Amino acid sequence: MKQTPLLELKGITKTFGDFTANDSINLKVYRGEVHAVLGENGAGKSTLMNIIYGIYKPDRGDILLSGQSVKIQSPRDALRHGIGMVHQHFMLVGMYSAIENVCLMGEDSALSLTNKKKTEEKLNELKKRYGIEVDLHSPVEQLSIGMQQKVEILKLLYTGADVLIFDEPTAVLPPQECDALFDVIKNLVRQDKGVIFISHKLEEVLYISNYITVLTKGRITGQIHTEEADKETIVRMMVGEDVLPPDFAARRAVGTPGPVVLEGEGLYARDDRHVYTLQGVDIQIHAGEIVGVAGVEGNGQVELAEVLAGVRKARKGGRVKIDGQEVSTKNARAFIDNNIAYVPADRNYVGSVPDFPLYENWILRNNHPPMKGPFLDYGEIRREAENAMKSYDVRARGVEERSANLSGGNLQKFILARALEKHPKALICEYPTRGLDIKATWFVRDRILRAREAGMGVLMISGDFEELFSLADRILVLYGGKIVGEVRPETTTVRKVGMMMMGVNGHESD
Amino acid sequence: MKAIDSMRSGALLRRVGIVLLSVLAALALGAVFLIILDVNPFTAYYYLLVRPFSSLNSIGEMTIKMVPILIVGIGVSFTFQTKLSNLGGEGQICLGAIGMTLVGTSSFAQAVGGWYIPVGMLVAALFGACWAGIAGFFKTRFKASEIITTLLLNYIAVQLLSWCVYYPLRDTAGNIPQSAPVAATLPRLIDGNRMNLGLVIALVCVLVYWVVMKRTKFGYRLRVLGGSIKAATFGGISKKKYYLIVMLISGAFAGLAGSIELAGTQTRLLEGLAGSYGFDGVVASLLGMMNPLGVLLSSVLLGALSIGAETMQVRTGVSSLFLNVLEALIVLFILLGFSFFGSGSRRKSKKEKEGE
Amino acid sequence: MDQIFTAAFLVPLFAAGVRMGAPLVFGSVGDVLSEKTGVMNIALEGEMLIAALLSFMAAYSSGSLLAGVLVGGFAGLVSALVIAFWGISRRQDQSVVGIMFNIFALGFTNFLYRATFGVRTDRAGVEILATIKIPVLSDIPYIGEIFFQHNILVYLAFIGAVAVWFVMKYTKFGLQVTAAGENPKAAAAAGVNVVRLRYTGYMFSGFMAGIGGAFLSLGNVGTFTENMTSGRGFICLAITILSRWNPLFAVIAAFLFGTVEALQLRLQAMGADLPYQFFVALPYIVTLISLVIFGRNIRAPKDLGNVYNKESR
Amino acid sequence: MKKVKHVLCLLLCVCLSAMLAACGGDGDAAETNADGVRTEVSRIAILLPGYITDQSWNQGAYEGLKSLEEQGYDIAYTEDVQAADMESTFRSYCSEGYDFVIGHGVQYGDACVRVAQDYPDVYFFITGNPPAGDNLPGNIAFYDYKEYEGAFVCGALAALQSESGIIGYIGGGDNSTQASDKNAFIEGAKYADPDVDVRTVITGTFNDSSMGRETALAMIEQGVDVILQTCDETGLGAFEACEEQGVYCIGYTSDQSSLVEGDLCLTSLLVKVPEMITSQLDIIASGEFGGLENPGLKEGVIALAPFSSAVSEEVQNQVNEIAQQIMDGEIVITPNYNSQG
Repeated sequence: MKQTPLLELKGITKTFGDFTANDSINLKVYRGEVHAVLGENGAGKSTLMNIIYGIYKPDRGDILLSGQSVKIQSPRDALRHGIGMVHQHFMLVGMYSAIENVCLMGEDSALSLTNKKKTEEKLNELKKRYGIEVDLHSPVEQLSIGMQQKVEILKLLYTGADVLIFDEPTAVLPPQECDALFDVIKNLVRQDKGVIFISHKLEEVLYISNYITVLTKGRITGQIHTEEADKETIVRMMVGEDVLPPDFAARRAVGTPGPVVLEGEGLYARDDRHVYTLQGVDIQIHAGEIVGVAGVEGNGQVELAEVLAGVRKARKGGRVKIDGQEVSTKNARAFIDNNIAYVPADRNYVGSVPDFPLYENWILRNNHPPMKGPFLDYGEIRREAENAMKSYDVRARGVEERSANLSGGNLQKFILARALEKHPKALICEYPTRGLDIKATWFVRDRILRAREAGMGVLMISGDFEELFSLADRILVLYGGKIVGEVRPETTTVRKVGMMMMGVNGHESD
Repeated sequence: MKAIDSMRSGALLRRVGIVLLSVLAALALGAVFLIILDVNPFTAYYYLLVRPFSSLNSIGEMTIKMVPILIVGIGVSFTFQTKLSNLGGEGQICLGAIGMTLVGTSSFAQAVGGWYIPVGMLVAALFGACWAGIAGFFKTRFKASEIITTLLLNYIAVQLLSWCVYYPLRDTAGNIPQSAPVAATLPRLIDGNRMNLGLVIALVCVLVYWVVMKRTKFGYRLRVLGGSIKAATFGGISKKKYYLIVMLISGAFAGLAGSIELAGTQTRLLEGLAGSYGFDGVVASLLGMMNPLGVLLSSVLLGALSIGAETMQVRTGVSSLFLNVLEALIVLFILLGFSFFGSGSRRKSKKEKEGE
Repeated sequence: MDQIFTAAFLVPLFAAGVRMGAPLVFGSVGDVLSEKTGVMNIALEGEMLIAALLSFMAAYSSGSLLAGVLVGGFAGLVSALVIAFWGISRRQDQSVVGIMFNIFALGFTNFLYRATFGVRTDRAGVEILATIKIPVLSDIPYIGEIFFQHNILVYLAFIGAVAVWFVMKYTKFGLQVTAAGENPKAAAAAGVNVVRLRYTGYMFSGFMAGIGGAFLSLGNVGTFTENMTSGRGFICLAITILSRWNPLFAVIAAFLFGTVEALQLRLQAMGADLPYQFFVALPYIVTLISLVIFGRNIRAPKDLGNVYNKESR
Repeated sequence: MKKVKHVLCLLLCVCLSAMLAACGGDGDAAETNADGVRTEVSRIAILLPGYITDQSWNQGAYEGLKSLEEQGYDIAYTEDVQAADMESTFRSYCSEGYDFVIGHGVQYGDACVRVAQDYPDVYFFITGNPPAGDNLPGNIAFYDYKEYEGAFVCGALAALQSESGIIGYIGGGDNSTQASDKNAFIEGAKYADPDVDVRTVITGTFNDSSMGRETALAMIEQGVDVILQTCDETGLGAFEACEEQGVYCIGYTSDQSSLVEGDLCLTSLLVKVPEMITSQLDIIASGEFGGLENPGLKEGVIALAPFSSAVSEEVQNQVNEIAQQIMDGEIVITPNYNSQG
């Protein structure tokens, strides 16, 4: 099987200023093989892939295609050389259909007329060959995430890509769609394509790949054939030591939860495109429990969280009650005054103002910051922020640091510290550990559990089953803007929840 | 404004160098134009840049120009803080001047004399605020681009002012389309110098702006809105409400500038009163990067340039429109300078981001 | 006012609307394309003004109107290139750069005109573009007079608008343009050179604005007068929004504006008993109101006005 | 604070660049002064409301100034001086040692009065009527020429020349001169032909030639066949339309017949701006400077340019007679400064 590699990287180095994102990376991808690149967030996986795809220019190093050295200056070059990438955030124009998105590509002259008929025929052929089922005519923004991903793959196959890069493809998918994706990938390698599979999830890498490269802090810390690998070896390659994850499930609450602190009745809401994504949800959150919400992205869970946090209007007469008192969802400040804490999914632009120093971000979502007469008391604000940063182990140069300069983990800790510092009645968090490294993830989970132990009601939206199953006391499953099931993690399985997320077997709770 | 963000960072010395070189480059390019016109650029620049500061009298003249620019600039800075652009300074000045005239020529003003001025200023600010409020309302209610609506409102305001001086506010004595003079003018600060109370008011405006933006919850909220709209929503800050408020505020400032121009300089309402103060205010705000002291200094510069341009025209015959060329070149070169050399901060931030 | 609803009044009114709308069509159709790629051309006013002068100078010195029009277009294109360097390559705020360019253009044209022509007692002028009656079509009653008895540039404005519409709707380039304005990262991933595309769109917009400027000096009056664009560039920006980024609608909106302008002149001449200021302000009021009425729930290109940075995350 | 530092650097730059420019500067020219009643001026400056290239009001003034320059006077001018800049421009001329400063237009009166009090040694001249008020300084002269007399005659000419019986007037719209012109034009037309229909448009701008053209076209559509324009650059566009449509027009300020092809430009309403300015120098020399003058047709400050060949002998005679009657005081025109009817 050892023919010339389809793609070979030799000594790729990329620095941003003084920071080395990739340090002499060597890598070989063969036809008919899935090459997994494994590493935590910030390990340099994305940078490496962007170099292969022509978005970044490497400082040093060569890229060889079938043994020939090539210069890749732009995605256009990459496509011309047969390299295609399925990005984590899909590179699709939302208002275009799959066909139109495909028409964008290709080598023919810009002023040529678009030939949608021909494109459609060819796409249908590809669909059959690789077993991909997808709607070609609707605007892709109306398709599910899994479908959009398939459009991405089709798009690349259409241009004749030989090397396909998948950047964390499963991060956004429910389990069933993951299986479908794996089937597609298997089909691809069967047809002699080369696949680079980027992930930080051990299990799926072990399942799908033939060869594994582990990246840590910009360097390769291990390369191994999958058949020779097991979990422990890989973890050691990643963290350089043996670490055991804490057992969160053991801290599950026993006994009856407290009174209802936050309650929604008949909640409807529109997303930013004015589409009703939340279609009538009733929810009660008790003191001292963690309610997990599962669902495929775009099924209303974000809107649910936002309505309950007071930052999105409930429509069609939906009501939110805090401690039994109704609060108008038009008035975000009332929620803040009633001490409803909120940790949004987007840390950088929602949870903080990127250009603000940390001490100024400290009083975001705070109606009563420390005042001296009519003026803000920045001395006190700094002190509060400093103390919280100490107790939450936020590593930054100080409160003067702009929040944009913090790593994801530190920023999330900062935001969590700010949310919990005032001992809220309820904590609403969206994807609290998405994109965090292992240690930060454990830290955040621990704090969420402590919040529950301190008697707060917690609503936790997550796409991570491990997180939902180990933290939540009960899990609500959202599909199409409605709750289609409520389960207890001790008595169900990931697969069952996954089925519900797909709209199959609704209400069949154990 | 990304351009501005990139300017805020970097070492002091580096930035001094960038601004200095950019201004020099702009002046050098301007000199090419002057040489084509057969004018010695050094002579021209002497009149343009040095002469305005050469005597107390010309400094006084400079303040007359600077005050409206500064006040409009401060008002515009409020909107820029939230990343809105109020380009309607001209129209709002017109409305402010109309408001001041209404009060200043009323029998109330005849009765109380100089004491009408604070009332007039209040009314002027209110008029200006309402005019800008139209754009603000359209923005929040109909999502109409405030850049376009404020520009359109300028044209309408100019005609409104023209109508006022032709018909309802026209001075019955005399055959000139202008209003009657106001009951009293702004007191002067120094005898024999045109510098007037407007300067003090303008400086107070700067102070108010500084305190509000830096020290109050309100200013904090505006800055959050400018930093990230979504973060504002997260923080319970209503975008619509604050967009409207900030448009009202900036309109009020422009209206105030109109009232000072009226009561301090023109003494009566007449066409063309707003001059180029509206756009100069925008330039001052951009050049000063919305920093109170920066806007102040930029306004001084612009006021001086505008007085200097008159002297330059007198002495060298270079049309004062040349000032437009120079002003634009200076701003564009400063932007260019920072885009090339002002990005030192980005690299650093990457390192910090990853190297925890 | 039954005088108004007669063919003798309406036909020349609409013909004048077409004539007065044509320079606006050039400005806004170009801007539509540019905004579709994600760049707003605030500097239209300045580009038109510079082009108006240069086209006149070229026509005056060469004696050829065609050369004048071409130079006008080229002047607009070069102006746009300069602005694009700041706004796209150097990633500066597009509206700031545009505003500054407008200020620059006012001073620059004054300088150049004086430096070239000095102050003269006789008038430096050229013949204006001749009216071309399209055979057959111009004989259609009413319609012929309204649409088919104009100078060449009026026809070109319409042809240009249709061509841009066609290109945007039916070619790959059109797909790429919209993609660059909607989601530049996706466009780049699909192999589109976003920076080059935005340059192209912006320079095309400058070129069109340049022709529009040439229309003012060569099509209307045969000479250059200071600040002769008088805010038309800003009106074009409003028209772009009114048109919802559709070149054909831009033609209609420009026609609407031109007609209102033509109407106010006629109403004044007929002795309507209102202050003239009202009439002069009327087109702006109409534009403002239509922005509010028709501008609701419009969907601007998502990435409009944003700086595209290839390497940003 | 970071921002403060930034601002400091801006300040520094301004100062440095100023100093740099100063190095090359050649210093101040000597300030002029002379005690006692002056009967002589040497340095003349003018503030213009528009551009010197307008072939009209502003260019006339510029030409007057140029002829003075040839006589050895030191001259200067500033164009497009709007209300916001009036006073400071007056002051900068005064402080630069100009001893005769002219505001070319009625709108400069107020600012001039304010400045004149501070510079008693400088002579000022306003080409328009004085602002209301009693205490006008003695060093300002106002020149309220009766332009409307010329407009009256032009109205008569237009009415007589018109075949359709519909004539037009295009104004720029900025000042009382314009309004009185418009009203006198209508009056004159009705005097010559009571049935004549006069169409008037105020464009609201003096420098939008495209607008001028469209205005004229709009009028021509309505049957207008003689047009008087008094709107400088905007008027140039109106000429263009007249030429295109073969319609008669009447020029303004200077003899504009050369701007229109053939004999279409019937005549021009001459305002002898250069003479207005030069004549003041004689008055200064006589020591009688100041106050208000009201010259018109009789004094020759307002006149008509030679008729074109399109005007018949008969009409010429009629028009000349009307002009004569005005000069003799047989026709007295009361100026109506209200722009609306």
